[in-house]
Amino acid sequence: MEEFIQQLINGISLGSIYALIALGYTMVYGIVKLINFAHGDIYMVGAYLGFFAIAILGWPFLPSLLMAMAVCAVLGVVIEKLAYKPLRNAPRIAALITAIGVSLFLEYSMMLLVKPEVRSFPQVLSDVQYNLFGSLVISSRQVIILVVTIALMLLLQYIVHKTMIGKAMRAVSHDKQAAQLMGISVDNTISFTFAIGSSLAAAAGVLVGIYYNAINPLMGIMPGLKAFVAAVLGGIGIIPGAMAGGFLLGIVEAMVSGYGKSLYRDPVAFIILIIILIVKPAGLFGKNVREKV
Amino acid sequence: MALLSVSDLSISFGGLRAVSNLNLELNKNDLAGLIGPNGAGKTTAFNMLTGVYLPTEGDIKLDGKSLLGLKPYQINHCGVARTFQNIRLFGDLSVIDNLKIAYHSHAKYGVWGAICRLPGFYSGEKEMYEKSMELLKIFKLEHKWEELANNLPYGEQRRLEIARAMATQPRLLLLDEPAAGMNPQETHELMEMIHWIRDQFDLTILLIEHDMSLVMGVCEKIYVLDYGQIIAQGTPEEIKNNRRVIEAYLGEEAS
Amino acid sequence: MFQRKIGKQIAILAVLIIFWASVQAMVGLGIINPYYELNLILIGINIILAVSLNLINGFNGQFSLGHAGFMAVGAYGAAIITLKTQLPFGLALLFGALLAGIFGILVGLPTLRLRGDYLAIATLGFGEIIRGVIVNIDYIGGAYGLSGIPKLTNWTLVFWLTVLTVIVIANFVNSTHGRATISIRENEIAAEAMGINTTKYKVMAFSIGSLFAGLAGGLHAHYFYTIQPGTFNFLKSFDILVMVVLGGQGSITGSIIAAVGLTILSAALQKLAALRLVIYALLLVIVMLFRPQGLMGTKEFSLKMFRRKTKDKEGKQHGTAIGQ
Amino acid sequence: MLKVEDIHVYYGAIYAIKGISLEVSQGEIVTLIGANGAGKTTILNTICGLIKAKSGQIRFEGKEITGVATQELVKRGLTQVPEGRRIFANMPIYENLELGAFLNKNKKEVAAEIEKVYDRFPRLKERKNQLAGSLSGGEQQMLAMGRALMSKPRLLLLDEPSMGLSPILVKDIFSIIKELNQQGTTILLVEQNAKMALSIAHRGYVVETGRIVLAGDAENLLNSSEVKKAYLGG
Amino acid sequence: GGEEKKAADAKEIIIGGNLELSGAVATFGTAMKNGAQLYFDEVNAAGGVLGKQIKFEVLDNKSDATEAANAATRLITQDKAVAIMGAATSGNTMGYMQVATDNKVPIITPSGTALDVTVDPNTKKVRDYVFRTCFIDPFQGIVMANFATNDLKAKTAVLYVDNQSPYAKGLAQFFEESFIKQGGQILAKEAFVPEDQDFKATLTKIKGLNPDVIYVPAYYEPVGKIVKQSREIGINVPILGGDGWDSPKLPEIAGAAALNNTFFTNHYSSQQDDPTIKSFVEKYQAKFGQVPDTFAALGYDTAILLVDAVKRSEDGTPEKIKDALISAKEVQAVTGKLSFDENHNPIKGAVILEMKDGKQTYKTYVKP
Ligand SMILES: Nc1ncnc2c1ncn2[C@@H]1O[C@H](COP(=O)(O)OP(=O)(O)OP(=O)(O)O)[C@@H](O)[C@H]1O
Ligand SMILES: Nc1ncnc2c1ncn2[C@@H]1O[C@H](COP(=O)(O)OP(=O)(O)OP(=O)(O)O)[C@@H](O)[C@H]1O
Ligand SMILES: [Mg+2]
Ligand SMILES: [Mg+2]
Repeated sequence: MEEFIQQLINGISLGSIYALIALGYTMVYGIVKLINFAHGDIYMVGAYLGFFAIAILGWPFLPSLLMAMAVCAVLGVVIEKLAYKPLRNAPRIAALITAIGVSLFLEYSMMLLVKPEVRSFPQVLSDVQYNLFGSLVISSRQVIILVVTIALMLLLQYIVHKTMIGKAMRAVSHDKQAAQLMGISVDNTISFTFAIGSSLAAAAGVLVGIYYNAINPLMGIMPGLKAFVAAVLGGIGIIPGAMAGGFLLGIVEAMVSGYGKSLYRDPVAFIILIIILIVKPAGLFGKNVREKV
Repeated sequence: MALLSVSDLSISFGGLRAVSNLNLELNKNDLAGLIGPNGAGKTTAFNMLTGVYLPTEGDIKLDGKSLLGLKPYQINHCGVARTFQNIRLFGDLSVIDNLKIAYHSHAKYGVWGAICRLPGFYSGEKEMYEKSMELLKIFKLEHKWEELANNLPYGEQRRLEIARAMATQPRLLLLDEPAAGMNPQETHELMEMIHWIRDQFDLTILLIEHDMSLVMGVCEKIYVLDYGQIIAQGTPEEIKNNRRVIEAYLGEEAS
Repeated sequence: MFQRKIGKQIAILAVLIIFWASVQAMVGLGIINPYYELNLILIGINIILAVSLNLINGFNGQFSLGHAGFMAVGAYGAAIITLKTQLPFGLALLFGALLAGIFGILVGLPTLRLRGDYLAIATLGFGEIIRGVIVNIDYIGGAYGLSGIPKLTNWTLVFWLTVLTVIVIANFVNSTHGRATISIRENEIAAEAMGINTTKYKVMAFSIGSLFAGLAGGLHAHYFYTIQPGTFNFLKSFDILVMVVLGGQGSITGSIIAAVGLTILSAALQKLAALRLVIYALLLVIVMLFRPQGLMGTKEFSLKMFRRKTKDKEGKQHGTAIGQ
Repeated sequence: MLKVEDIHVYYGAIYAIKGISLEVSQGEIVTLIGANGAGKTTILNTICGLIKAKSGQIRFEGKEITGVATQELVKRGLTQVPEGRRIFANMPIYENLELGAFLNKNKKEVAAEIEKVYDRFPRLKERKNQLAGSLSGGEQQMLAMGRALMSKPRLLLLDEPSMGLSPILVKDIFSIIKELNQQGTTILLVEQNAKMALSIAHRGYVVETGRIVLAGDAENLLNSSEVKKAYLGG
Repeated sequence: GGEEKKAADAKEIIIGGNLELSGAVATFGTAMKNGAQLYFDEVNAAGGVLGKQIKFEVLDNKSDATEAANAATRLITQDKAVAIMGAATSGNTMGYMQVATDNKVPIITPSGTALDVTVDPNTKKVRDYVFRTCFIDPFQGIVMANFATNDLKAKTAVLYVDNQSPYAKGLAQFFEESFIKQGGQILAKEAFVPEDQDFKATLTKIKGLNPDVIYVPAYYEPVGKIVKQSREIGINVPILGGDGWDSPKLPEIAGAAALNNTFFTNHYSSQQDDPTIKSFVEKYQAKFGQVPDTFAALGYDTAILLVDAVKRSEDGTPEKIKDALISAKEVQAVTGKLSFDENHNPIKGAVILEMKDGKQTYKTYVKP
């Protein structure tokens, strides 16, 4: 029982990282309907920016985090303007391929820029291990990431559903021309979306970089993919869904490793994922709205 | 015996009972209209008839055989074809391909015939081509056969949709607002065409329409739906003068 | 009409034979060295992969990201036959392809009710499942992969199998069955209402597509001596997808052009290491920005495109947007 | 109030509007009628900045607005009810209405506007929490009208507002248009239903394949034999 | 035309590099390339070999076996390389070795440790043209198993392996065999993939099993995280590994304290007083600004072996270079004095290093 709870903690902690990355993913998708494959790489760039500030410039944690978020917000907006905006009226798949292109571009220009090797963060956030009920272990960083994830989820949910800019985002996502007729600037709204999404990715990058203490130019690929899976699992475009999807994926992985065979972790996790999708074709939180005929 | 008989058909979306206890009977060769205020449930009724929605209650029988639970394509194979309120053509395909696709269930060759280009393929394709062209002539679209469906003007898209439904060789044709977006001139031509295909192809037609000139001009029998229920049925004359229909749908001073 | 078709077919066949024979001769004379030959073979394999994925993604409009998985099934299926039995190579290839096709049906049936990105994730997951399972089966080499596979694939075989793939898929697509497949992409609800059994045609597109991916896998395995699960990861699926989209979804000739172009590009940039991927990425973005519908859109490349300008209408047959 | 001078519009290679000039004065209802594909929608979209004209000039309240962004025009009091409703399907009715007043930051005013719309279209009030996408065609049209009114436009462009509506609603819609006009909104109305449109309009233009072929007082047009033949069904 | 130009007549001697410069293990390939380049530059500066300069032509194999075959074909047929160095992983080496064999060009993999690389598992015959600079899996696995039983007195162990790496699986297999043979017990075999960040689920399970030691044959990046996270959840038993651990990054990632009580097998110790090692470490640091890891050292050594063989081949043809490699004797290199055994594996001993406060300390030397 105790081990089960420990595994649950492990799963939630792993899942909160997937969720953290998935939040930005799902928000950009929800508004622009673009699977932004470069999201995982912005996360990587964010991690490097944080590394640069903390390890090279010797900045404290918080300013470094904010700087990484701000720079990535700009980066996201620039990428959108250069690579995605011209394709707004093109088939969706074209933008997807461009996103793959942007993703490769970020990975390999970073590889040229910072070399392929791993970097590790100086220890800026103190890490305390708490022992609960004897042998249960939980670390302060796990708690921080979990709290940040939930807080950001709530914040995003609030922005998208309760604020006027959020409503504008949803309007743009549904029909750009009609949104313009409401007086909404489509360009500004989409830029805003990318800015938020990318700064979330950067925050995730810095936090995860510090938590696992190793970053490299290809570090965004797998978490990016897993986060995408998490976002889809929760119902892509749905913000609480991304978080639930991330937690679920993390817990599934932890349980398979802990009780099944870690050798088969990924295949089993994917099988469970596919089964969930077959039962709930629009993801956990997605309503399977039939197109009105 | 009635060709189509709908008994106590109902459907709810969440709390909203969009159609309730709908009863309809169409005999062979009927040309009937289904009218009613916006949101009365007309399109929803069509969707149940064609298997897009599964009714919560009631039954639909075509020639005595229940259509309940069949998939849309199976219902089409039983002889029911339809058009859509929001045009749903195969937009990036040519006009003639739109028809050939509808002929698919009557194709005379199989997958192997296609891949190996057996002689049956060529004769089958030729037959489809000729049949499609015939239909296009009837619908006055033959000169546009190579055009992409999306590039047709609205009125022609509506005609193409009807032609496409005809290509599945139905016994019962359901038309959802066929004259929407047409000007009076075009509407008039459409009326004549509906009449003509009914006679020519021995069809039964049920149509939804808000253009009263068309409904009153072409339908022999009219059902009026309001809040999911039939509030009146009868000949155009009877309907025109029905108080409830005037109140709910036609409005005063209906001339 | 029938007569004219035969004439056209003979002409195409003649062109193909001439092309094949001249390459064969140049290989014999050493004008085409083994490196160029290898790239010719890679081009052929990539064409098979791209055209078969195009059937699923381009013509049927389903978003599959698991093509590398089917390729892996074909590669392992065929390699196991040659390594562990005495059966001839032809049967091994056939076995691999059929196995992949069967997997296509197995994956297709349950997942086809998913749409768009959900289907993409399910197929991607499937590809990863295949890989994850292969890594753990020692009988087929596990993480080491299978090596010592005899080099039975050669230029002639690849060339004619590529031709066969293109013909089969083109013939399928240009038939009533192909149109049924395409109608699902255009508007699934309307297709269903017009009497098209959409499930049947989705599964069909999926299984034919994966069958040929399996064939490509078998050819691949028997050219490169060794196969490893890592080769067939999701990045490989992306590569194939890029070819399809770049060439134009729904254009067979587009896929062919893109497969040829990207294979050559990859070879040309080989010396540049990380820089090569930067260049590749930039090219990808630029091409998509200038031709979002892909190089060919849904059109097919044909000589008619040039003839039309001078001699209108006349030359046209019952050609359609689907192309001939 | 609105002055369009010799605009030419292309869709890629398609030459859709071939030199159109028209004028709408303060307080008027002006209608554009014409067959399918004549270019009516294109004209409206060009006026409100959704499409760029290749050449020509558009002036609104004396100021040049060619090339001005749509959202800017909305701010200046020009908006459109687009063809085919274009409501935000995955949002409830009330959010659609809120978005109509996107530029108005005064919450109280917005709430009051919404109430006004509800009064005009009680059906919308009944369903205010229903997702707009599941409304019937007619209900959606009402929502589209109501949403445009939320920005309190001075010039309202209406693109086929009667399409797909029941006869009773068509009458309603037209009387609403008239009423709006009487309350001071200038209206440019595009209609298939030429008879109805001309009966409430002051002036009209007849568009055919991208050109204006006829213009004049609504009454004259209503009685002109060409119009009768082509657009009034005999 | 130019076809006939034999390597012997060319102005330069072309040595190919078939390395992972992009993709999953780009770090390894890049380090190897640097190491080798360092030595080739030294040789060229000193006048080259056989009176010619060496040109090191490196192609990227994208960490993929197929691309490796592609690159090899190009190096041999286009660039006319007389020998090829690479690839970093056993898998990618196996992907291209047949191309080299068919063309009779010798290849040396700096770090492909799998047995099958040099010996065909079906025929048990040595592959004539394939050599390696590193240990083979059995050697390291057995050495570590012996160390665990004899020095650490371990009775039970858990294997925790990189599931996608043949290297890791090979080491694990031989550790297991040898450990069991000496009376030990393997409690569980667990796996991860190299891209993993979080290992706590499996580690929690391992903790529950309470083994005497944990064997983690893998490369340093995941190892660093595994060691760190093990200690975090309270696993304090010794953790053991192989040469993939050797990197200055390891203590950075894991943290010095967490690494206490860990041991791994290696070719050499950068703390060893050996002058060859010292000068290598210094030169490498001067040129690339970082402490070399195993891969850099193995790349450097591979270059030494190749240059030595070219020198002794006298005419610089692939065939002769191969023969010269076979007869290599006690070539002084960073990772030892190298000779090849009959299976083309280097005969060299291993050191066992213990991590103490972030420093590698020399524990024992095990003779081959
Ligand atoms: N999928 C659905 N989910 C929820 N409500 C629905 C759905 N489909 C239809 N409705 C509701 O059912 C009612 C009937 O809709 P339907 O489309 O059948 O109307 P209609 O009679 O065709 O109207 P119109 O003439 O305007 O097209 C409407 O109130 C609509 O909001
Ligand atoms: N996005 C587009 N791309 C290409 N051509 C277009 C596009 N939109 C409209 N057209 C063409 O421009 C012409 C004018 O179209 P428009 O929609 O303005 O006509 P309309 O008068 O509003 O017709 P309707 O009564 O059907 O709404 C038509 O020939 C149409 O085919
Ligand atoms: Mg309807
Ligand atoms: Mg219009």
